[in-house]
This record gives sequence, C-alpha cells and structure tokens, in this order.
Amino acid sequence: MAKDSIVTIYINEKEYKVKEGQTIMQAADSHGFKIPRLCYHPKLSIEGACRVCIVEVEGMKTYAASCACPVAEGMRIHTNTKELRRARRDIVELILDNHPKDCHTCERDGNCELQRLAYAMGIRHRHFEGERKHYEKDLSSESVIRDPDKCILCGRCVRICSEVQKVNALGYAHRGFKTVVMPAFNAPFSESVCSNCGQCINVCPTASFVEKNYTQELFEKLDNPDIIKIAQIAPSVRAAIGEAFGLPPGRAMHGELAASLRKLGFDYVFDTQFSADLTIMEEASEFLERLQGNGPLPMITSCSSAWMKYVEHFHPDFLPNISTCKSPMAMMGALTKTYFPGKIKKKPEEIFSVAIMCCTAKKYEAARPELMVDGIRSVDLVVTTREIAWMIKSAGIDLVNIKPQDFDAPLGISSGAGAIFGATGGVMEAAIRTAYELYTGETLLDIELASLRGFHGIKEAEIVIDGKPIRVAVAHGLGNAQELLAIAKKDPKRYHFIEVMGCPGGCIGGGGQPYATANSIPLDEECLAKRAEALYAIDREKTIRRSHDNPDIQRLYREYLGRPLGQLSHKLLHTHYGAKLPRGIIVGGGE
Amino acid sequence: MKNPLEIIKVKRAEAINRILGRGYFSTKRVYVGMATCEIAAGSADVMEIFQTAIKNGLVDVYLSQKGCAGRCNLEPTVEVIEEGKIPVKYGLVDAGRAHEIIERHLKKGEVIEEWVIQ
Amino acid sequence: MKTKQDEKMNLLEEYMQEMKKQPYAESQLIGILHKAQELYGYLPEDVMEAIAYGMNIPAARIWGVASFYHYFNLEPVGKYTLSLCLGTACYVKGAGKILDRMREYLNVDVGQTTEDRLFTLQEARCLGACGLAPVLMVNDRIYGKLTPDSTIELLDKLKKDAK
Amino acid sequence: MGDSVTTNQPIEKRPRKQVEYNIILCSGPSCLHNKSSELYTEIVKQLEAFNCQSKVEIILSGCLGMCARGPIMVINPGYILYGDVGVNDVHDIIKGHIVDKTPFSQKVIHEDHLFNRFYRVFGDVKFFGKQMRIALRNCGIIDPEKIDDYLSVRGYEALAKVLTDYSPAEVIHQIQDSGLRGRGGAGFPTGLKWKLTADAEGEVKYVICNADEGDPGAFMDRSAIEGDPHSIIEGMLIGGYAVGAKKGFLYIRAEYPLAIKRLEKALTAAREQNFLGDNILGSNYSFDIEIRLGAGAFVCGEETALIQSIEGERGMPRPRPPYPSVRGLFDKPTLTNNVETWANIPVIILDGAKWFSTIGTKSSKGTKVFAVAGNVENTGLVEVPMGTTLREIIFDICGGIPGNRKFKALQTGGPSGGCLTEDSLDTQVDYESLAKAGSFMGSGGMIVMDDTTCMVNVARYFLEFTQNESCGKCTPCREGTKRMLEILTRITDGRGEVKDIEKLERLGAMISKASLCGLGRSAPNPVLSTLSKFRNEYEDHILHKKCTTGSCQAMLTYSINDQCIGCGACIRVCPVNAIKGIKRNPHTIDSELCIKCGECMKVCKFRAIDRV
Repeated sequence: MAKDSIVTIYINEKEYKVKEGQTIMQAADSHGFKIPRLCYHPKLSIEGACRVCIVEVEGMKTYAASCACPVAEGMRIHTNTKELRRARRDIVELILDNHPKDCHTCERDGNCELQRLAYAMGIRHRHFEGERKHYEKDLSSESVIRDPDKCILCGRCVRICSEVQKVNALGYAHRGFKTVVMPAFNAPFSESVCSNCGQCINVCPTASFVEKNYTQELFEKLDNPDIIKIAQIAPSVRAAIGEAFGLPPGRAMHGELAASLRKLGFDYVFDTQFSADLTIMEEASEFLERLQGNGPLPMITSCSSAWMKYVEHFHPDFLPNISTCKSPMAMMGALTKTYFPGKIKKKPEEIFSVAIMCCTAKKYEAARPELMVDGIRSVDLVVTTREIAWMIKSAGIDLVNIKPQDFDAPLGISSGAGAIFGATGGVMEAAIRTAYELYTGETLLDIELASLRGFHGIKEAEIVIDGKPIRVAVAHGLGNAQELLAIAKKDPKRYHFIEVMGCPGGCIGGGGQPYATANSIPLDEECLAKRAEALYAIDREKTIRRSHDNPDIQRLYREYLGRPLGQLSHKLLHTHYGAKLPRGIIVGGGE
Repeated sequence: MKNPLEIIKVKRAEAINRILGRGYFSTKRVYVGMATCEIAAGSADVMEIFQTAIKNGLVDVYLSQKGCAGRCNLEPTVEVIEEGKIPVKYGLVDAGRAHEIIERHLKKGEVIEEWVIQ
Repeated sequence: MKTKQDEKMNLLEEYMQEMKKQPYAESQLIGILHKAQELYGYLPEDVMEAIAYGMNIPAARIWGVASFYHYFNLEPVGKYTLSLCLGTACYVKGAGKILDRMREYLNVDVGQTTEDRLFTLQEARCLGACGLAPVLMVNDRIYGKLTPDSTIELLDKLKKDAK
Repeated sequence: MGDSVTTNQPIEKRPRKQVEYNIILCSGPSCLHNKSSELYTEIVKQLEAFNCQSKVEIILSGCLGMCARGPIMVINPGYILYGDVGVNDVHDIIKGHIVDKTPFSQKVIHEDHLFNRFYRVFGDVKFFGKQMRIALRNCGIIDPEKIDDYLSVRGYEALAKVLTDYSPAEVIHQIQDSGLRGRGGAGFPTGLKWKLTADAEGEVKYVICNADEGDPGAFMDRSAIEGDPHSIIEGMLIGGYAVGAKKGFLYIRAEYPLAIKRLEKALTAAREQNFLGDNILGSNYSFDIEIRLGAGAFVCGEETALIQSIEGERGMPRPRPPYPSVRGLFDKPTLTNNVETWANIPVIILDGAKWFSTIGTKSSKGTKVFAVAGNVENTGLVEVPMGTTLREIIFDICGGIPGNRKFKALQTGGPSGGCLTEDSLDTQVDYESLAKAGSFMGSGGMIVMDDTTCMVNVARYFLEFTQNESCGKCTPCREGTKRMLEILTRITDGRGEVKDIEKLERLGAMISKASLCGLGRSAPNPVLSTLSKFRNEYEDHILHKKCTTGSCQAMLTYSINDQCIGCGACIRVCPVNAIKGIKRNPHTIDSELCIKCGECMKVCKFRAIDRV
C-alpha cells in the first residue's frame, strides 16, 4: 500500500479526495471540518478514550473515534447528525457531571478546553448528576499542584510524561470510575521522579494540573516599602506573554514588561538575558578548559532546571559531564544579592529577588540549597509567565498599550546571544559564538547556526575551531535528551558539547507559558516557532550579538568578578549537583 | 522416515499399552470427578477413600480421576464401568456413599439404584 | 545471617533474573507481581520499587498495573481471605444477603481486613462451583450451599481454630 | 456446615428402571424427518414380542451427528450404532442384539466420531440425551492429567494429520468450510479470522487462547481445561500451523488454580512427547505455548485488553483498527480464539469440515456450550447443537423450573446479554436468532429466572458488575454506566423518578454506540432488554413504588393483620423495636422504624404479618 495514494471518501454526502493512511480526523481537518475533540493531541499517541470525536461511518454498527479510525476508499462519514450531536453532548455532559462546579473560581476559567466544549455542545442543563469523585489535592511539589477532582482522564499528562518527557512520573492507578492519575504509590509529587517540567500543566485541558501559585505572596512583598524588589525576566517570557493578553504569538514584549513591572511595584527590573551572557562567558570558558583536558567531555549544559533534576534522578553517572555553571536565573539571583546591593549600598537581606520565568521547574531550582549564597537564597520567589500576566491584569495595567521602557542598569543590557537562550539550540549557538573567539581570538562571522535551530528532536553540528572539529548536539524535551544521552553513552567520543533543554521547543515551550488559546492546541509547533522567531528577531536587531561583547558584562568582570572561572565566579556562579533517589527510580529512565 | 501420522499411531499404541499396564483391564473401572467444582463438593475425600480401599486390598479395580461432565447439582460424581454393562453413574457421592459403593458395588456387584444418575 | 525478608527478596530477584532473559521481558510484569504476592501475601510498596528497579519498568506503571487488577492486594491480608462468590448463580441464591451479614459481623467492607488481622473480606467473580451456590472460598477451600446463618457459624469456627 | 450435601436420599425423583440394555433413538431433526418416531412404536412392539421390555429402556436423544446415515439407533452397552434403520429392520436388530446377543451386522455402522466415546459412558443419562458433546467430548471420561488418556482417544491425531496431509492454506479452508464461528460471544467466522492473520504481513505471528472466562455464572472454559487440556493445546497447535505462528500464549484467570496446574502438566507432557517444541512429530513445524495469568479483570476477556495484559500493561482496550489480526500482541499479527473454539478444531480436522457443517443451523454450525444456572431443576454444563430451542434446554435437558414456579425470563450472554421471555423460548440457539430475539449468544452463561425474580434488580445486578469491571478508559462506559447504575439503584430503592426510564434509554443508546470496546458497548444490554420486555416492572417501581416480586426490600411494607393474637413473639425479635402492642391485643408496626428485615414474619405462627 503506497502511503501517498489518494482515496475518495464522503463526508456528509460530499466527495473528498484524501491521503490514504490518514485518520478520519486528519482528513476532515484538511477540508474545513473541525470535529470536536478532547483527549487527542497531535504530539501524543492516540488514546481514543474521551469519545468526543466520534463520527458515524456507514456500515459500522457503532460510532468510530475519528482520531483513531483510518480512512478507507469509499468510506461514507457523517460528522453532524442529530444522533451524533446528542451523543457527543451527552458524553461531554457525563464528563461535567463528574467534575467540580467551580468554574468561576477555577484557575482555568476562560481557558479550559472542557468549558469550551461544554459551551459549544450547547449543554445548558444537567440530566445525569450523581456521585462525584473527590480526592485530596497534592500540594507537595514546589512547582506543580495535582488536583484529581478536576481530572477528566484524557490521559494527555500521562502520555506527555511517558512519551515525550519519558519521565514516567504519572500513570493511571485503580480502574473504572475510581481511576486516578497519580505518581507511583500515590506518593506525594515531591517524592516522585517528577522533574517539575510542568508539561502536564501545558497539556491538561482542565485545571487538574496547575503551577504552585505565588501571586498573592508577591503582591504582599510588592506592598512592602522596606525592601528592595528586584525582578528578572527570562527570554521566553517576553516572547509569549502577549498570548495571555489576546495577542497572536510571536510579539516580543520586553519593553512593555519592564514598564508594567515597574508599575506593579518593582524597584528594579533586570534581564535574565544579561545573566545568560554571563553564563556564556563562564560556560564557554569552562568548555575550553575541558577541551584542553581539564574535565570530562562531552560537557553538558545545566541551564534547564527540569533537566538537572532529571539527570540527578535518572542519569547520575553523567553528573561529572554537567557544566558547573549555574543557570542564568541563579547567576542573576546571586548578583542581586552580592554585586548589586554593594552598588546601591544595601544589605543582601534588604533585597527581594524575584524571577519571572517561563518555567515551573525554576520554582524548585530557586529553593535548592545548592544555590544559596552566604546562607541566603539568591532568588526569593519564582513566578511563571502565566502568574505575572494575572498580576498585571489584576493590578489594572495595560500591558498591550503601555509605553515600552528599558531594563535597569547594571544588569539589564544583553547581547543577541542572551536572547536566543530561550529556544532550543540557542545556548549552544551563543556558546559557540563566544567560545570560537575566546579560543581563536578571531570573530566568528557566520553566527547564525541554522543546523541548531528548529524542532528536530536531536540536532547535531560540527564546527571547526582553529582547525579542530568540534562536534555538538542539541536535544529538547527530556525524552529526546534521554536518547541523546544513550548515544553519548554508547559512543563517548562522539560529542564535545551537548545542550539540553527540558521542554519541547526549549524554554519557549516551558511549563509556565500561557495556556493555548481557543483556536490553538497546547505546544502547537507553529506557535512555538513564532515564539522562537521573536527571540531570533531580537538577536538580529541587536548590534551586539556575542556575549563577550556585552559592555556591562565586561564591566562586571572588570569591576567585580575578575575573570571567568575566577575565584569569585566559582563562589557565585558555579555549583555541583548530586544524585537523588526518589521513590521508584529506575535506571536510565526506563528505555 | 515416518510421517507425523505414522508417528502418532505408534505413540497412541504406546499410550494404550501404558494404560493397560496400569490395570485398565480390571473388571471394574472407577472414575472420580476431580474438577474444581467436584472437589469443592467434596470429591477429594471420596477419591482418597477409594485409594485407601485399593491400598488396603481392594483388587481388580482400576481407579482414575476425570474432569467434570457438567452435572453440577449432583456432584461429586463417580462412575463405575464394567465391560459389557451399561456404565453406572453415581451422583452426590460423599464419604458414606463412597464406602457403600466399595462394599456393595465394587465388592458384591450390587448397583445402588437410588444414587444412580439417570 | 539472612532474615526471612532477605530470603524472599532473593527469591524474587532470582525470578526476575529468569524473566529478564525472556523476549519482551517487560511483558512478564504481571507474572512477577503474582510471584511477589505469592511470597509476601500482598504487594508491599518497597517490593514494587524493587521490581521497578530490577526490571527497569517505571514505578508509576507498576503501580498502575498492580492497582488495576483486583487479584493483587495492596495491603496485607488477614489469616483467612474470605472470597464470597457474587457470580450470578450465587447471587440469585442469596449471596448478597450473606455479604451483608458478613460485613456486619466482621465490621469491615469488601477489600478490607479486620483489625485482628484474621479476616480479609473479598468479592469473587464466579468460582465455578455454581452447583453449590452460594459459595465462599476461605483461602483455598470452598464452602458451598451457605446461608447467612451457616456462614456466621463458619466464621465463628475459624475464629476459634485460629486461637 | 458448608458441606451440607450429606443425605441418604435418592438423588432423582423418578424411580429408576433396572435394565440391562438401553436403546438410544436419535430424534434429531434429520432422523425425525426420516420417520424415527415410527421406529419407536416398532421397537416397543418388538420388545414386547420378545418379552424383554423389562430389560430394555428406550431413550430419545438429540442429534447423534450421523444424519447422513439416519435414522440412527444405538444400543448400549457397547454403544453399537445402527444406521439407516427401517421399520422392518427393528425385528432383526432386537432379535440379534438382545435375544441372541449378537449385533445385527448388516445395519451396524462403524462411523466413528470423537464424541461417541462420551456417549458410551453417558448415553443413557437423560440430561445428556439432547446434548451433543463436541467441545467437551472428553470432559468426564478421561484423566485430564494423563496425556496417555488423551492419546487413547485419538489425541493429537488431528495435529499429525494436518502436518502430514495439509498445507496451512488447506487447514484454513477446512476451518472456513466447517462454518465454525467464535465461541467467545460475537461469533466472528473463525476461518476468516485465521485467514486474515495468515495473510497479514510479518515474519513473527502469535496465537492466543483466551481463557479469561469472566462472565459471572459461566464456567465452561474452566471445565473444558480441567477436563481436557490437551484438546485446547492441540487446537492451538493447528491454529499456529495454519497462520504461521511459532508461539502461543494461553491467557487464563489466576482464579483457576487447578486449571492452571493441569495446563502446566499438559504442556510439560506435550513437550516430552514432542507435540510442542521444535520439529514437531518430525515435521518442519515448531511451536510452543506459554501460560500467562490474568489477575482479576473481566475486561481482559476483550481481545485488545487481553493483549495489553499479556504485554504486562493495565488491561485497557485499544482502539481498532488496527485489528489484532494485523497488529496485535507486541505489534505482530495475532490470532485469538477462546477455549471452546480451540477445542472444536481437532474435531473439525478429524471428523471433517463437511460433517461438522451438517450440525447446527444455516448460519451457525456445530454446538455451543452453556452453563445453565438459576431457578432450574438441573444446573450444569450443557452442550447442544446449534438450532436446539431454548425450551428444550430449559425444560427437556435441565428439567424445568423447580417448586412449581412459573418461568419468567432467561438471561443469556451474561453482563453483555439480554433477557428473553416465555414467547421467545422456541428461539433456536444460534447467533442470529438470539440476537433477533433481543439477546446475545455470549460466551455461554444462561440464567433461568422464575416469577420471584425482579427484573429491575437483575438489570441492576449486571450493570453493577460491568460498572465494577469497567476499565475506566473511555467516558461513556466509565461515567455512563455509573449514572445508569445510580438511576437503577434509586429505582430499586423506591426513589425512582418519572424521567428515569427515558434517561436510562438515552444513556444506554449512547453507551452502546460510542464506547471504545465490546464491554462498554454491551454494558447497557441487560437494562435495555429488560426495559423493552418488562417495562411495566420498571413503571411499577417508579410510579407505584412497588416491587411485585418482593425482591426490592426498600419497597416492602410490613403490617399486622387481624390474625394477630398479641403473643408478642414479633416484638421480641424485632431488632429496631418497631413493633408495639399490649399482650393479647393486636400489635402494630411502625413503618418509619421498620428496616424490613422480615424477622417478624419468620417467627409469627399465625400468618398475621403481611408484606406488600
């Protein structure tokens, strides 16, 4: 059977030519239909469980799930009969009947796929209400709250956790009406193998998974006149926050964000892109050290917090390969508690350092004891893109129309290299721009490394530095990372440098990014590409595109740190991670 | 070389020889139902009684277990088969009945009519 | 000196080593859980963790499988496991009433174990002894043609035997 | 206690005739057509003429499976078969066989079918008379733990024949020609299933025996495995040869320890004799079987859920397509049949597809095993030719309803099936007729219910079962059956609402069409079928808060009539002190307090307690 051969099908009595091997849903989608759906997700395996996408196929005794059923020559499909509408309606109502009636106070109100479906199906009455499930919420994790009451058992979280991230923290337990999605042994999330990546939040159609919300705490701190409130904003936040305000994806809003945060009450707004440049200085230097025989290769990046937790759980044998550099967030945090207080003549204790991140795992990272500087936390609080969007809305600030402002000095100026940190491949690209020059003393001219961009699971490239071929690889999503590690394990000499970002697409696809809008799906690749493009555009528009050219970075070394990998750098900007053994750990992530 | 059909014929002949070697040609053959349902109804005890009787000198009897024929409400069942006679099927055989079947039927040849499944 | 627990774990490890040699080793999970339950009487969480580690199967999946199948006990069971058949034949002949009486007498619900760790009450699907309906399986032994009263008598007797 | 079967009472009510011979006269449809009834009269006449009527019992049997040679009569002991018996032959046969003790050789036929052995032992038992034992041919006559016993009844000869004489395609042809259909319930043509698997692309293929018998009240498969494990193994071997598989899996419930033990023993014995393993019986065919245990999940009887379970996963069905015949176990083409289907295979090979296809109806060939339980005189396993009527099964074979009660309904197909009423009793057992009558063949559970059974309660029972066994994957089954059960519970508790019937029908229709797997799709059947046939009972419960059978306790009220002499016995037993009254004056029951336990009714010697 040739895969690209064409078959004729009939949808609602009209003839269509479609590709053989497509599912009914795919075929219908390409011809202007949009069959209602719920458990289906294009990145995940076909579950066929919710039964919302059922259609009638002539000759079949029962309805077919259009997400699972392939088209066949001559197939006559009906997507919109009275009976079907009623069946779909009843199915969605059945889901609602076992779901809390707290839409108005729910975090996903207005952004909930179930709510949208119920609206679209015309459910205005309930017919079948009865016993509703009730379980305790799991509040143990620093990052993710699990609320089984809101779970509709679509299984997207289970699938993304096992198929895309290959962490397998979540699974179904028990059965029938009592089925619950939970970690092994119903252990608290914090004791499970969870990497805190938050992708379960991204794909959940309801509010069964949400981030641990710190907005109220932050408001309280912002109201406190006795402390200095400092914000840092991760690259990817600016590329996505517009979506939470109804803008199409791809509009970079750093200026608007800086202005809004000041209105919100922050005293200083710094840019994590600055500390990304700093990371590159340290990381590129570290890499060159290792390349000269001081330390194991391949060196693996350490910026992504979910990735670090994952390595500690599943691949402790690779810990020596992990760069000792802290993440940009942690580097910035350290500076806000050391370098910067000195500049403004304040004590570290008077500083409240907030990180606005696209990531839920950063909440966990910020609480790591490894990142304390002189006994105090370097980052006091992490809020996600979503949380800061609520705060801005709640405070009555017009992010969309506000006059953009610049970040504050001395930690606000960044190179283009710092911007692209948010997309998969970006750290590697930025590192190469600098490493090349540090090693050869020559400026790398062709700085856009196309082979490291885009959403291939594993990307490889070879760069010749001073006649020496340097082989690098990039993976995004923990599942791909695991595959890449397997390759590196089998062939230890294959790579010199590996970049890993824990989320699909990199930080732009982080677990703290705005929920998909009504016409989109979570982790839609087009949307991710537009976010990435926003970052690449920032890079293109900058005159300074290499981290080492950032004048404030140069000043920081000159005035304070000394040199990369120097003594103070080591104290403030580097750390070591250790193996962890949460419950039910397996070797190498189970593959 | 022999084909499978020829092999199976040899195997069957061997099997029958082995069965005969176990005393199949005794005058009376006794089959005790030993499926889960029969055992639940108490057939294991019944089997033991027959085994003990043979150990204690009951001769000319071939004893075997069998599966369930499906006569649920009359289990445990026991068959006594004699060549040339209609096989006798006993139902609801408990320890008492087993002893009587040994004494009266196996030793004296009397069919205990009221326990026979018709 | 080896403790009893170690011995059980060694046996389980041995079994897993054997299973790991099979093609599609992961597919042996249910068999391994059967083995573990045979050794421990139920599936302790640390044993499931050991299986996760030994077979390289995610613990969440093992937990999912163990909690899906009703045959697996996730908690220790009593000295006597009482499986009351609720198959149709038994139900028609009054197993429901027996169940109510047993619940009341033992003061536990289905799936639970009495405080004195003597009895675990369970429901069974057809045990295949319909001719004796209603039937109760106590560990491996089947008792048939029960009434609510005779069931309670039986439980009394078991209680006495245990002492 | 427990073992309460100890009585010295005769086990049957009829007095037994002590005879030396019995004559079994086939009264299958084809023999009847050939005037076997006239033979009966002639036999009686001849027996009287030779004055040996006291030595002989005449038994009318169902089809004896030799229709081409009918009318057939058999004389026991010895199970001598006489074929093409005309009225004129009766004299010679009786004289020869019974008077002169020499069988009348001209009419003796030597047609040997595998199941004849069963009737040599059980031919005179009325219960088995109208049955035909094909799948269960060896159950109850051989020692299941001895491969020698199986070999002695032509065991593994079908395998040898296949390996000697047939190509895989020819085996599939045989199965197709036989008309055998899946005995697990849905009745998919077995030969076609084999062909689809054989035609599927792929080097590695698997064969599965589904022995996850789960219907509450059905134990045919357990009996077949415990009574004759080798037949199933032989069936699988033939299936594996036909589709090109080298490996088989036998998926069996862990709740069947004895069956598992016997299977293990049988597999070991079969390996020793090279029926399993490499180069079986000197051929190029290699095959082995592995036992996999279930762990208490009814849904694993569903083909794709079973495959998931063998793979070590939660038994949650997969969407199809892809069909398992193309992509099944470990993503390889996989052939799954149930125990009874496999047990039929050796018979078809040895007795011939043509012969097999003469048994049964036009669309359903062969026999079907049922586990008959409930309010019926003789409970047990019944294997009848397709086309036998339900009435014959319930009344002729199983002896009708005990206690002079009235037949009310027959439930077939277990939790997936439906109820049939009196007017459907002449329905023939076959896939289409049962479906047309509003039920389902199912795997073979058959529950007979008398007029004391409340149909709403029965529907509730089955739904509770499926609800409990729902895997939880798809919405309609997980949530929908839960709501249906809640509605039914409220109806039987006397809290039913007028719109409940409509809601049940609406949910039922949706669940049947929208669920992911067969379990969900068939889950509403018991409700929908009782709704269509016993709607008035539902209405009684809902509108009049009344359960006419008295089964639904919540709806009963107890009261004391004027027969009461005021003895006080009821006051003493009432556990909740709901009965009040002065000695020697009529008592009363406070219906608010009454918990309807019925204890008062039991102790009252004066029939003074009414229950409505």
